[in-house]
Amino acid sequence: MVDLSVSLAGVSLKNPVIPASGTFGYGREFAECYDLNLLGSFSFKGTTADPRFGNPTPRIAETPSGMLNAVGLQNPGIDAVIAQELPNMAELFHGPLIANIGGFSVEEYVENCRKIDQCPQVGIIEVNISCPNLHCGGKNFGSDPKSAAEVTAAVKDVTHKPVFMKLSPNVTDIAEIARACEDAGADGVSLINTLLGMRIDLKRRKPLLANKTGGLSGPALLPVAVRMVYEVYEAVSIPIIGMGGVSCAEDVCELMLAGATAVEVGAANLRDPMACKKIVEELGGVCERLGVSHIRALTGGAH
Amino acid sequence: MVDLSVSLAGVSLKNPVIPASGTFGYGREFAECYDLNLLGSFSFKGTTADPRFGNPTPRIAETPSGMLNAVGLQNPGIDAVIAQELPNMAELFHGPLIANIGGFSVEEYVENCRKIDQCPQVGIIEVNISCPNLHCGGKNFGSDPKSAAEVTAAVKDVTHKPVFMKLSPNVTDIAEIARACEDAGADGVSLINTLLGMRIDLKRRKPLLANKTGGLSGPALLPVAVRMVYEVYEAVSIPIIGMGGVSCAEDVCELMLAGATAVEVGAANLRDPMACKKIVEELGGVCERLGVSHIRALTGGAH
Amino acid sequence: MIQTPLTLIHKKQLNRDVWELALAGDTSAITAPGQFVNLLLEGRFLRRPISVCDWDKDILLLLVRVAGKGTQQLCRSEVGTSFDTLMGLGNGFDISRSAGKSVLVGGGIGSAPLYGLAKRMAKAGNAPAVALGFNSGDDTFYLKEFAELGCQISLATVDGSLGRKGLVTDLLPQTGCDYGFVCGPEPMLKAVWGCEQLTGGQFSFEERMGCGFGACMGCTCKTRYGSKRICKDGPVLSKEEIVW
Amino acid sequence: MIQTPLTLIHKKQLNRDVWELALAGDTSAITAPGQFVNLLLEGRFLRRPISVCDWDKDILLLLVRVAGKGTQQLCRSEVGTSFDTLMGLGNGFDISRSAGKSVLVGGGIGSAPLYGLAKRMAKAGNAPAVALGFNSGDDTFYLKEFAELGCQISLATVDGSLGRKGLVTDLLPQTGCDYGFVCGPEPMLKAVWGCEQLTGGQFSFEERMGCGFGACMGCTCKTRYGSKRICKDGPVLSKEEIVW
Ligand SMILES: Cc1cc2nc3c(=O)[nH]c(=O)nc-3n(C[C@H](O)[C@H](O)[C@H](O)COP(=O)(O)OP(=O)(O)OC[C@H]3O[C@@H](n4cnc5c(N)ncnc54)[C@H](O)[C@@H]3O)c2cc1C
Ligand SMILES: Cc1cc2nc3c(=O)[nH]c(=O)nc-3n(C[C@H](O)[C@H](O)[C@H](O)COP(=O)(O)OP(=O)(O)OC[C@H]3O[C@@H](n4cnc5c(N)ncnc54)[C@H](O)[C@@H]3O)c2cc1C
Ligand SMILES: Cc1cc2nc3c(=O)[nH]c(=O)nc-3n(C[C@H](O)[C@H](O)[C@H](O)COP(=O)(O)O)c2cc1C
Ligand SMILES: Cc1cc2nc3c(=O)[nH]c(=O)nc-3n(C[C@H](O)[C@H](O)[C@H](O)COP(=O)(O)O)c2cc1C
Ligand code: FES
Ligand code: FES
Repeated sequence: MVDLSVSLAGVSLKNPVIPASGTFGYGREFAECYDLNLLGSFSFKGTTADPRFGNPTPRIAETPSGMLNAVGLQNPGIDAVIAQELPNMAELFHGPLIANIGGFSVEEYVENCRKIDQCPQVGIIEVNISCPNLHCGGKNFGSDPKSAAEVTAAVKDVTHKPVFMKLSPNVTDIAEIARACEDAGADGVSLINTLLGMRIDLKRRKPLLANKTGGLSGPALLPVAVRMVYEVYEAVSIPIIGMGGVSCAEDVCELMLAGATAVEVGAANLRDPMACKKIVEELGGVCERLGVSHIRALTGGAH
Repeated sequence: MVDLSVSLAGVSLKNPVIPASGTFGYGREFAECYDLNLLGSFSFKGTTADPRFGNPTPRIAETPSGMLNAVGLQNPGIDAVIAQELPNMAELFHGPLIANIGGFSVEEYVENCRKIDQCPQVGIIEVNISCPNLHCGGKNFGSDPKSAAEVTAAVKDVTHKPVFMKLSPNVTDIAEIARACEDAGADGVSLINTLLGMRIDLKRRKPLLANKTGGLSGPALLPVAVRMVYEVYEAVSIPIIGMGGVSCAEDVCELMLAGATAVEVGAANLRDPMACKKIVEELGGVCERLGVSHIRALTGGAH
Repeated sequence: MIQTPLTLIHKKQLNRDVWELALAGDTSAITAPGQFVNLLLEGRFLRRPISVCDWDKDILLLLVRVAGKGTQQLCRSEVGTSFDTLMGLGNGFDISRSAGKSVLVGGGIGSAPLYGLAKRMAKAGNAPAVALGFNSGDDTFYLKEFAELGCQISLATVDGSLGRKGLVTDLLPQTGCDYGFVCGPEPMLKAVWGCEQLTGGQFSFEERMGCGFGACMGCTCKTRYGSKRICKDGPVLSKEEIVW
Repeated sequence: MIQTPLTLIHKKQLNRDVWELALAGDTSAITAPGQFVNLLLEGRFLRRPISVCDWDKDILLLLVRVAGKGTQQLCRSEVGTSFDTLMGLGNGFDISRSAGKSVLVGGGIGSAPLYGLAKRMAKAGNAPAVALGFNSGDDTFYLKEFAELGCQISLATVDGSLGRKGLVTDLLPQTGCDYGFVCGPEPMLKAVWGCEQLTGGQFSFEERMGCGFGACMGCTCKTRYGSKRICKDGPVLSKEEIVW
């Protein structure tokens, strides 16, 4: 039997497989398909201070081996999430949850993290400074090391939970941003968020998405994710949650060899609601074929 | 009959379909399959001052809906290209060629362009400041507006041929780089080059490519290319040669609607040597269905 | 919702663009007409949502219009092909909530789910009036099938090549109905929604979907009662909650 | 090179990992044993290069080892499946250039193209000696087929379960040959290349390929006579030009 357990900045997970924020809602739809307790954890939908409808539809477009989304952080707001969704999630999943936190200002990130800090169900805070579907004066906080560090330092001040900064791939040098987060006190980094893309409706001669651009996810993204995790692993010594295009147990191992301690699975859940269950079930066998008895031995193995 | 002709900075092409540099060699292999004169033009393999073997093998890896390459600008050097390859290419293709020029220093770009300027077969110079497979002190000239502008201004000084700067997608803000090139005198921009990626060999626990990272091309790239062409079209008023993931006539139209005046086809040629011929043949029909009688009417149509 | 393989056992071309497909498999998750299934097609990343046209215990009937590459691939599939399917998605039409005299209003391929609805209403002894609109007579399908259920059919075509020349809304007065079950393209839904004659009704919407089962918030619309996911809280919305 | 569809007309499992596939189509582009074809597989971006094992006017024989997902997909394909194929790639072995007494040296699946070579040499009245190496007796294939050509076969297995325990290089002295046609994994090529007994020979190489027909420079290697593309100038290189 392969030992699949991993430890993320002191939080133990029974395995490294974590549904990615925004692709798993609050777990309810998936709990109809399988027992969520077979997962390592799950990262729930990005939460902002106020309730948000998100962007106008269409919000979804297909791409070769992937998809674009421009959901735009639809969520009921942090207070509703804490009051209604968290108790619900805790019933469906008994391990530590990952709270994915959005924001439009440093103050908003801080407020959200202060509130989430009070929630015992949450094991890790994943601070999304990289949502490509929001237009808050152009760039997001993840496209610049200084503002990434600023958010990191500010949220670290108000919580004792491990903080993972979720980074954007839409940058010239992701390692530099990761380093800035580490220097500012981050306990880990999550990468990658979606790559900015667009599809055009030939008949209407307009972008397919009402928001024009959207975030690319799915298998198409995998080689970019592997490269960025590999680069960041060489740049920082805090743990990495890797993601981007994972759709099978081999992909999980590939991101771990590149440097990830745990791996999130996003768009694959939308295509196949059983994706994470299948991945968890196949992971032991893949490790055996690779000759590892503890999956954590894979982390960074390709360096 | 749809009029497929386009004009690129004063150079007329019978249609907008151009095989992309590095995926068409010097045309010889494809000339065995079809008459190259059905193409708009072709961009031949990136040329450096000295002959280059390129990177060690493996140089190629597969990805979902795409591939990585780390060829590393293998070419016989500019003098051999001018002496041997150009006359040969001129026999196979009678229209204006696109000379793709690489370099490791501003001086090298200048020297190469000065030499190419003398070649009547060349209609357009495409200056590749974005090759992701070369490690010349870290970043390439395409990742920073200042050095992009510097190369642009320097090569413009030594040639009267239209100069298209070929941009990298591995940047935070491609529009900013395009603007810098325009301001420095570029006649056009070509985008996008490949996106930096990596695959790992699970059994060997090492990157699959000897060069570790490689450039992602193929359909996976299409939504990123569409987005960047769209962004750059809003930022500059010089013409754009769009590329990235094109594999059918609809994709050509999509990049044109995003803002491209002409479109290069890369990895698709490797998968299917007849790809460009098929695209040219289907293009008229697609235009008819879209209700355009001059294909140039598509350029920028989605804005 | 269940995830189950379905096998194509029959296909028939109904007109230039529309195909009738019968698929065999476990249909137990379907609870109401107007629900849909989400089919995985080899080589495409997202599933394709298609309304249940009709079903019995182990056969599902779909009517598919070739709209793009995915539906083309589906309609070109050979008998025997198996599709990974998410089944029993969405709320579907609620027959019990209709009051007064009901008309089923379909536009183009939107008529497909109305067939299963009409059949169930007919079986309950209440064959509804059916008003169908198409671009042209060449685009119609299932007219005979609706008629065989005992439905009173009225037909409009934009080019006037069959039935009345005009839109489906032009047909409503003559039906004398005051409650509608409506499915079709959005402009048609809006036009029917605006008919004062219908004091109530249920409208089935389309939206681009990421998952089709409520997880991604890709398909959300605003309603009078807050945001709803077309895929999970819809695709059927009732007249009073719809905001345009 | 031609691009042509090939239809799978026969398949047979030869051992746990290796399959014999026969494909029907236009093979006219094949000019020499040791050439390869490049097969497009549904859903994979790059083609898969596979050596020609044997061919006649309209049938191509391949031996395929399941190495990853693509070769698995290929070997699981049903008879009747059609594959878009680039045919007649690479230089192949040049029988005319062999001098003295020749041995065909194969390692694992590398033995596949040697069969077509042996057959043509046998037809020319010159059945060659054949030395084959495998990991184990369970991995062998085509021993009978080689024997039926009249070839003198010697066999080595790493685990000693069949033939001589050891490597294929251990077999060379007993053949008494001085010219080799060699195909197998790179370490084996290198070992055979180092055998002084063989004063000349032709060695078939593998490399990851982007195109397979000379366009991308993905497969280049250094030789004594400059860079060569394995796919176009190879896959067969002669002993004197190889540099490691
Ligand atoms: C609830 C629901 C029920 C439907 N029922 C039917 C039916 O019974 N019969 C039928 O023929 N069609 C039906 N459709 C429309 C059908 O889903 C689309 O025509 C189909 O997805 C188009 O796929 P494509 O690959 O052919 O087109 P493409 O344009 O190539 O598809 C690209 C992407 O856009 C999506 N897309 C394109 N058009 C639509 C659309 N109108 N609605 C939602 N997504 C779209 C596709 O699913 C795919 O993800 C229904 C749609 C919904 C939402
Ligand atoms: C000239 C030549 C002749 C060959 N002849 C045969 C033969 O007759 N029988 C046979 O079974 N195999 C042969 N091979 C090896 C065969 O091409 C690979 O086993 C196959 O490509 C693996 O594909 P996959 O999808 O199963 O593996 P994956 O590892 O999933 O493939 C991923 C990518 O790597 C490439 N790749 C992986 N291994 C190799 C390899 N060894 N050589 C080249 N590319 C590789 C694949 O083509 C694909 O692009 C030959 C290779 C070459 C270059
Ligand atoms: C529909 C959708 C919604 C998403 N919403 C969020 C979000 O709210 N917060 C966040 O940090 N990432 C969000 N993401 C990004 C994913 O968490 C993940 O980083 C990305 O999709 C790459 O992984 P994948 O290729 O496995 O999907 C979303 C992705 C998708 C597809
Ligand atoms: C094998 C290979 C070699 C390439 N060599 C070059 C090159 O020499 N110069 C250059 O500017 N771009 C080069 N490129 C990039 C392509 O020209 C093109 O920008 C990129 O592949 C995106 O287009 P595609 O997705 O259609 O392939 C190369 C691409 C490939 C796949
Ligand atoms: S499509 Fe995902 S929530 Fe409706
Ligand atoms: S694989 Fe493209 S040149 Fe050999």
